[in-house]
Amino acid sequence: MSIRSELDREISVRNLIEQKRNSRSFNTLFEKAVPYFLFAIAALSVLTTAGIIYTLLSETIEFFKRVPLADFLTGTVLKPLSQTPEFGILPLVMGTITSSLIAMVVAVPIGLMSAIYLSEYASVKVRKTLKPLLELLAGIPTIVYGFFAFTFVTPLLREFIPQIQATNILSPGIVMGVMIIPMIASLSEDAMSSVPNSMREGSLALGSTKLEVAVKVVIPAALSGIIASFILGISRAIGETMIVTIASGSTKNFTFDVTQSMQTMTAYIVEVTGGDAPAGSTIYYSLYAVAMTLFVFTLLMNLIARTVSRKFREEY
Amino acid sequence: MENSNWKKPVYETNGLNLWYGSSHALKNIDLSINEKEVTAIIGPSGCGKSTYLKTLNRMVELIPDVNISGSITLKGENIFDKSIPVEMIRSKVGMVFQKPNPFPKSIYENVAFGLKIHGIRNKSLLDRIVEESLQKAALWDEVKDRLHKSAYGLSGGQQQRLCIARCLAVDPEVILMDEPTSALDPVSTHKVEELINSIKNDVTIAIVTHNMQQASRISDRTAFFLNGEIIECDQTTTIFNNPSDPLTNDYINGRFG
Amino acid sequence: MENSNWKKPVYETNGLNLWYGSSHALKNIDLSINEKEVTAIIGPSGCGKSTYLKTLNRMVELIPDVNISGSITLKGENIFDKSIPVEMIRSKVGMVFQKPNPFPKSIYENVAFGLKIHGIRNKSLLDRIVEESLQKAALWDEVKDRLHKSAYGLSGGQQQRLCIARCLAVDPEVILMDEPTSALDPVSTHKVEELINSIKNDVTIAIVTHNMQQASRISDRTAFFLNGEIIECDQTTTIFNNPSDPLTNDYINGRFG
Amino acid sequence: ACSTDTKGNEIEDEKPKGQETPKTTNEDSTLEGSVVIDGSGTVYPLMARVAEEYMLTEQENVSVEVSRAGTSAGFKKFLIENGTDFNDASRNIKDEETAEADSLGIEVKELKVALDGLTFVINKDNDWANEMTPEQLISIFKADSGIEKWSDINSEWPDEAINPMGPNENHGTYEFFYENILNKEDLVSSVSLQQDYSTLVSLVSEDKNGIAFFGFGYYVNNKDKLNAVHVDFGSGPVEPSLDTISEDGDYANFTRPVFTYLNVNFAKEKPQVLDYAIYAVENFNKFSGESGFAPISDAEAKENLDFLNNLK
Amino acid sequence: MMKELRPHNFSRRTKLRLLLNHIAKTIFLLSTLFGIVVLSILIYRVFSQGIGWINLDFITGKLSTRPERAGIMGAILGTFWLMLVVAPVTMFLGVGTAIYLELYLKKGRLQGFIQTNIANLAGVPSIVYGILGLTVFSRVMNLGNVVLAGGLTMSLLILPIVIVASQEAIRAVPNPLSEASFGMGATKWQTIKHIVFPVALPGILTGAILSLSRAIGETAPLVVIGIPALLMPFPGGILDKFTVLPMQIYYWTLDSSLTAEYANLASATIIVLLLVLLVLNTTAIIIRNKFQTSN
Ligand SMILES: Nc1ncnc2c1ncn2[C@@H]1O[C@H](COP(=O)(O)OP(=O)(O)OP(=O)(O)O)[C@@H](O)[C@H]1O
Ligand SMILES: Nc1ncnc2c1ncn2[C@@H]1O[C@H](COP(=O)(O)OP(=O)(O)OP(=O)(O)O)[C@@H](O)[C@H]1O
Ligand SMILES: [Mg+2]
Ligand SMILES: [Mg+2]
Ligand SMILES: O=P([O-])([O-])[O-]
Repeated sequence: MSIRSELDREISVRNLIEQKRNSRSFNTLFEKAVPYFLFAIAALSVLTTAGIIYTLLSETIEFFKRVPLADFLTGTVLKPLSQTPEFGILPLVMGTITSSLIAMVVAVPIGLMSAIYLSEYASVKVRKTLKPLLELLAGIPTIVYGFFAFTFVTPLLREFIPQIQATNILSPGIVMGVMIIPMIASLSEDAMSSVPNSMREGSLALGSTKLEVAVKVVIPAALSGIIASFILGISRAIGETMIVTIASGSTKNFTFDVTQSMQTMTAYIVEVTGGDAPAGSTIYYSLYAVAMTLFVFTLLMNLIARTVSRKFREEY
Repeated sequence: MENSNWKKPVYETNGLNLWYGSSHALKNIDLSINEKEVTAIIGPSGCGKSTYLKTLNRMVELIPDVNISGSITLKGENIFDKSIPVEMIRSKVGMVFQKPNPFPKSIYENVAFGLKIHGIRNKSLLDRIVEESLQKAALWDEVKDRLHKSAYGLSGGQQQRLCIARCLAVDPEVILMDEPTSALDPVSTHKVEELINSIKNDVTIAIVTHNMQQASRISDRTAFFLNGEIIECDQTTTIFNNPSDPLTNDYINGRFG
Repeated sequence: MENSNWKKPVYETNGLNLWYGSSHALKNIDLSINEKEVTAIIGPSGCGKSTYLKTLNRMVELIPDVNISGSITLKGENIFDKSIPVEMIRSKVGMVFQKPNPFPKSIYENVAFGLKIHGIRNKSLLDRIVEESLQKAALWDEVKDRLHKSAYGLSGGQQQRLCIARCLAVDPEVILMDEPTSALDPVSTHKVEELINSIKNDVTIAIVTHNMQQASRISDRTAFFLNGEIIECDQTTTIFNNPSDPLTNDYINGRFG
Repeated sequence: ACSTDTKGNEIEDEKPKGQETPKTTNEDSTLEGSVVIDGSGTVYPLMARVAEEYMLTEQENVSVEVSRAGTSAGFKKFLIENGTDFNDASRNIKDEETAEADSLGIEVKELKVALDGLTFVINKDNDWANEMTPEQLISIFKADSGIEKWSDINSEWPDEAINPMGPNENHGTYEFFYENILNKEDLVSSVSLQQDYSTLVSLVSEDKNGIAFFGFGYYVNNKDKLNAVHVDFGSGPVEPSLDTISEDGDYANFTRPVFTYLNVNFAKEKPQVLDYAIYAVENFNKFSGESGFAPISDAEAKENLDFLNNLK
Repeated sequence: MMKELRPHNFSRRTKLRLLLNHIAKTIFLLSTLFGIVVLSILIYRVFSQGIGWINLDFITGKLSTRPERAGIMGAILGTFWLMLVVAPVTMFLGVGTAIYLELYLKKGRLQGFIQTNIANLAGVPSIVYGILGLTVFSRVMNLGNVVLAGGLTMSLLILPIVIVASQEAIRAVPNPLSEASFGMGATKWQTIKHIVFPVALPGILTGAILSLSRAIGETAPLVVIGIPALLMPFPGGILDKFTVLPMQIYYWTLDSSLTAEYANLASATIIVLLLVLLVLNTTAIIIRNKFQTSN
């Protein structure tokens, strides 16, 4: 390396950098503006929530000017288009809860057992094949599930339950369960995998079988994460729309009979909008009241899930 | 390489080879671990100490792609015998790990864990064994007032002794210890060493350590591993004062590793 | 605590205190780092060596909840002066970290990075500086045929020298090195030490090391930290052969740490 | 008229040429814009069929969009500012809807589209209820009629509960049934009301005890899955068919006209709306049979056409 | 002492334990396979019903009321235009928000508030987004049921997913890299632009593509916004009315009772939709794998 180039550098690089720096006032301005700009973008998500709440609330209030809150919350009859309309939400709540519970009855045991298999039994290779396959299940559009429930599961169920109606709450409930399996499996598996391996080794070294490791050590340690996955699953089932719209009919039944057609809150919204709900009528406002109820339901579920899983994260 | 054993071997290893995939981690190991003795396993990092220890209770098989040849007998029974379930072997052989790993349960439940999985539910029996095990592990006095509190409230040293108590509760033939004090402070280390001394008349111990002073302090016999091979195994005093292999000598004197 | 400086100080630290939240990590530090010398900073783990180094280029401020009092001047200018942007200081002060951290870009782009962010785009100038910097870092011959290949293809030692070349490219006043060889093998360590020796006439170097042999091999002056305080700072030969503080003596002779 | 084949070829021909050469014989061939139609699901198949034909053969730059929210829901979208251009209806416009139109200043023209026979359908396996009187049918659907099982109607029929079903209140069919057949008496509470006709078809085709009512078109298209009840209006059982549901056919008691309501203001403002209205009125009778409707009289069609031509 | 604890004394129990373990393992495996079996049945049914209907005319043809002439080009183009709105909007907003939350906003109340808010938004049912879109975009902004209104609605719907995925990708960028950049005197924005963003990009893209495929399959919000059952012209821009593949499946499922062949059309459309999603997801997986191996 010549002394000449050394000198060159001495002059050029440092000086160049200093020079450039002096001519970069625009850049510093830009640099300062960036956080404000990004803040504005980030604020949009808060704005979306505000937008949802404002939209729902303002029309819901209008609804309650026409239909007393108590009638809405305790009414077991929903006849929006009748000459003597009644707006009790309980049939819809019943439909929603029933379908979600059926979904959970399917998804919780199967999802959890899949999670145990994937996290405790499967070899890396098997896990790497099975998990993406399960995730494919989560990627199937709900409309496809709806089609499946209507054209396959219901006829199949008729083989076992002859009196089942062509639209019923059982079939979409089961199919929603299938749809939720990967969600519960994957979230529970995450929770179980984050239990330190040393815990498993400790237990195995005492002569535990893998079943005992899973049931006595891993599941208790991952419990809050697992429960959070259940709650998120319920929340997902409550909000699911197309499967029930297609396969559970639109009878506003207040019943416990799962072979009957029932309507969920989401399916009611689809029915009432029917393309483009006309503004001004009580039915139109009922849409928002039902949506508000749905929103509150899922919000509660999500908050519970978050609280539970935060507790879980503090454990290690 | 073995010499005069007036004690009965518990473990006998013959021509043991182990591969992680294609990497040959244990090469032709012959080694006996004698009853009611402390056998120390020393050697530089990566020489295969932990691998050997984990082979003794077949924990090494949890790692995918492990291949083993050769034989290991535990009290005369081949541990690789298909008819013996690994769980059986592991319930006879306790293991203590480098980092204390109590379960996220109460102190009591930690010690009772092994008993419960073996179907012991009798409350008073459980109580008795838990107390005895904690006493043997020199932990009873420190924890007797908080038996039903979480084990995570204990210090690192206490947790490690709890892990030892957990092993002792099922009355194992052998306890395998993989650098049980390397994550502990000097005071806790001292306590664990004392504990090892106090139980070694009841149970056979194999301990991996990177601390040569520790090996010389607590062990009866010492095996020196290098690059997956066993270089020398002898009475600890012999290994540290009069090793027969120059490599051992170099290692003991800090010339490598 | 300072003594005879025939060289001009580049950094002067006076009464520096630093808190992480409520924990007092640096206590009343007074220290000069002299021009075109290698200053080694030694001390046991957690004594504040890295913290001090990161304070010198204000990187420590990236950690939330850090509070600093006292003053540090770089060539006479207070580095905490609000009117001087931190980027200005950092562009004059290079930093090399414990683990090599090249960018996931080509070797060329790594070295050119500093120049480009400071607005230098002239291709031939960039080419020249990249070559010179790699040459100074004794890496040119090894990489000249693969300048546009990913830096991740280099060995650890080569990566670390690349990181030094990356610093050198912007022609810094000072290079701060935080245990630059602790993740490297002996051969690479040797090469980096040689490199430090070869550039120390051009640039001021402050190096944190836990390896006392290294400190004595490469540094001109040595500062000994303990519990966030500076115990002693002097010519390296003095510190290692004739320390004035008994604590220094104990540390040098491995009595703690 | 051209055959399907010729039409098929025409489409294939026009594809590569793109939009510059609209293929039509109409003199004002350069219409564009959209025509928005909503309303009756009963009328939808016919209206969509006509709309498609219009776009293929008349005005390819006009987009006729047809939706099917149901008659009542459709009127709510028709009777607003900037509402839909047409609303299909399977019943007459109601007084309050007319009043709403007046208050908004919307001039509404009723255009009769076709005739539809209200058809009662039962399961293929139902071999007892193939013939019924109107009174029996009414008793199945009316509240408090005391009829719950088939055996309540005829003691020889099975002792099993009847599952009555129908379209829900969004539909003109429901209202026609409620107002004209039940004379505004409440429906039995066990009736299962559905938004979608597809659901009703499936329900009945899978339920031996099911019985539902809807437009004849939905029956014709599902003859393989369902049977229609032959109704005995006094002179023997009559099977609903294109012939019997026509104006003076034997099934005429259960026949009703279906309509589309035109927003005349839009027809005046938007040439494509008027153009389409004229085309539709000229062609309803041509396509009605295909969709399961009986044609309206030529006189009625002529009258509508004259009205529209006067708007030009 | 405690000789009764010797394993050979409770070996009958051990046998039971081992048996239980085996049974459980089998049940767990069957559970895992259950979902996959259902998936196979679903796909088999759809394919056997629909594959015969797929041909060039079906793919490139216009919508029609006659099954034998119906094509889905309109729905394909509608899906395409919808994505042309959703992709840039969500990428811009999602990555921007993620950068702000991860790199600018200090941990604290505001950060926790926004984070909770995003998590809750991710759990809001899609139909509620439909109502928001109907009210805000279709009505208040008076866009009606055009691509832009649907696209903005879908963007809001998947925004939380994109944000969270981008945050994870940014968090996965090794700290030493940004430290090195800051150490060179780079400003925050330079560090983001030259180091953090490029390194996080594969992760961000993977997340974005996966959420796009969610948007492609969504039906409920569009049902609320209102898509005509018969719409023949192809959409040519974001201000045109449109239909999308899932809507077409929905309508044809409903129409299947009118004419049975519509069920086959629905199946054929499902096949097309699933293929589109498969292509997207494979792309995402390829990007993810490339990214994982290069690190
Ligand atoms: N899970 C594994 N997969 C592949 N190779 C492994 C695995 N575990 C260990 N090895 C390799 O096997 C050899 C022996 O490892 P082992 O952990 O037994 O060494 P060790 O003597 O316990 O070292 P240390 O003192 O560092 O704990 C090493 O070369 C190591 O890299
Ligand atoms: N980000 C941080 N937040 C809080 N405390 C910290 C942080 N980083 C370091 N500390 C604390 O500050 C003290 C000094 O840490 P520092 O990293 O400077 O030590 P060091 O001398 O570099 O040690 P080592 O040799 O282990 O690198 C330690 O007690 C450490 O725990
Ligand atoms: Mg080891
Ligand atoms: Mg440090
Ligand atoms: O859909 P409707 O014809 O019954 O209104």
